Amino acid sequence: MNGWNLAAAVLLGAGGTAALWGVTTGPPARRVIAQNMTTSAVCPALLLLSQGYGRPAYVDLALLLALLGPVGTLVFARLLSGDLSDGRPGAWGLTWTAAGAGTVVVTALCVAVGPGRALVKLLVTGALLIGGNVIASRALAGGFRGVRGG
Amino acid sequence: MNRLRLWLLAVGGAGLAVLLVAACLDLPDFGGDRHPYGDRAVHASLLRHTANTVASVNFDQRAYDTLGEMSILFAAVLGCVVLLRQARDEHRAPPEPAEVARPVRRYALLVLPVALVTGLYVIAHGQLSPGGGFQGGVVAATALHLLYLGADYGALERVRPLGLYETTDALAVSAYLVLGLAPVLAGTAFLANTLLPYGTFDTLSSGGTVPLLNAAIGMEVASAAVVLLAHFLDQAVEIEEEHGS
Amino acid sequence: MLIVVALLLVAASATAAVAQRDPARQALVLSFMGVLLAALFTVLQAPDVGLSQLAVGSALTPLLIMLSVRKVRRRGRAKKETE
Amino acid sequence: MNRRTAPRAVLLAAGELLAWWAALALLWLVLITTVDTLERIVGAGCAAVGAVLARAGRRAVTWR
Repeated sequence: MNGWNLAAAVLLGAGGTAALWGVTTGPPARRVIAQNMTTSAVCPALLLLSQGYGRPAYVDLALLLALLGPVGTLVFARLLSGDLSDGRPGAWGLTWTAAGAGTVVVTALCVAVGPGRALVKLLVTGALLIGGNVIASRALAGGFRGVRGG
Repeated sequence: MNRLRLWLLAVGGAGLAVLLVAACLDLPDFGGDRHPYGDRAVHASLLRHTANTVASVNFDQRAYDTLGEMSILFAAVLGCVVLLRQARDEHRAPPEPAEVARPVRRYALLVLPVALVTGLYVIAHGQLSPGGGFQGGVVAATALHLLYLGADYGALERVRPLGLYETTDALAVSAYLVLGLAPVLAGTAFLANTLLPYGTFDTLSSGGTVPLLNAAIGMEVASAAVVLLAHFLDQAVEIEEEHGS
Repeated sequence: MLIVVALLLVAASATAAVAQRDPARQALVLSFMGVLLAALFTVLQAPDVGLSQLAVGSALTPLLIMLSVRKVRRRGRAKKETE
Repeated sequence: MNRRTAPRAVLLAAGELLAWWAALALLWLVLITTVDTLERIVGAGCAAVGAVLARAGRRAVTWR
């Protein structure tokens, strides 16, 4: 096991356990925030795994998760908006921490990959991941307040 | 009666457990270095210039199984369409427009085309990298529904002519069948990958019929998912039961 | 070790998903499990399966479940109003 | 849309489509590993589909 895989294991273990704890306990608002954090824990782990196994094709998995993970959170934010309205607003400290962790991972991988097409792909994935998480947090913090029936 | 049912369940479960344990004891060890089937599959896929062995197994060596899976999806969606249709005692209320926060709406509009192109990329490169028709089709169908999440159901309905997707679904299934029948007309077996040149390894045109079958499956899955979600959305948002009936 | 971590998380979340009573909360745990399952498939060197799981489990399945939940809840509300 | 504003509207629509097409074609070029002619053709086609849908989606949301 090399350093990349070790980092992925730590990220997956720590982030996954914390997210599992959050997603199974507490009020709905907290559960949805934990669901959102799942994406920001697993997606960098997938990027690290791709580097650790030396298979650039595995980056596709992280790219798809960065695209679809926030969409899944938007589903919950929209269709549970009634249950979320009395909860606390989105956890911005946690969101920016996750964004920072994602930035660190993507930067480290960019340095390891070196200039080229793979670097731009990594940057696209990172931008989608961080942007998606911030927007999903915004949606949880009352982004669907005006939604009634539709 | 209830007790009898429980006993029947217990006996059946115990029998299944015994069989599963017996089968597990006979399995080769986890992570061993002997893979008789894997070696042959990789060999066959390299012979046909398909870089992704899984795609070669799905769309070349076991293309007939994929035909079965595709028919299952087709039949399941057809069943859902029949079950979720608008009944006589129900009426349609036009969906209410929703006020979604501006950053969320902009994100949805921005990511929609990006996700769609990524889905098409996954479909087109099924024979080269992980992915294929099913994965890419689901991603492309999900991309379309960002319009519902980021705006309202009315917006989604404006860009989603449902009849077109139903037709595409059926056409894609027929395309798969035609691609399977073409080798029969040429004198070989159903779905045999012998008609097209195998191309250069690790390029878009490699693998003979694998990319074409991938594209057919991608079209089928994307339109099937759109049709399925359309009927779920109709039921959840638009269709209401008549009051007082 | 990667396999153990991913496997434990998937097993724990699957158990938790069964233990929840409310379908909406089950859907939340299920979507978590879907993403972790994709990671497990990647660790087991099956990225194709992982990609399928990711595509279906992260957005499509939650959307289907939540739409059904919404329909059932709305129907319950409509019944209460007419009574 | 009346006759006098029509050319301007057409120009704006073409510009929007072209901008989306260029951005999505660039995205395609980033995603792939080996570039050849077929890859460029398929990428251009997929980017065109994406551009048309991007414009349709934006109009569906703002058009009331």
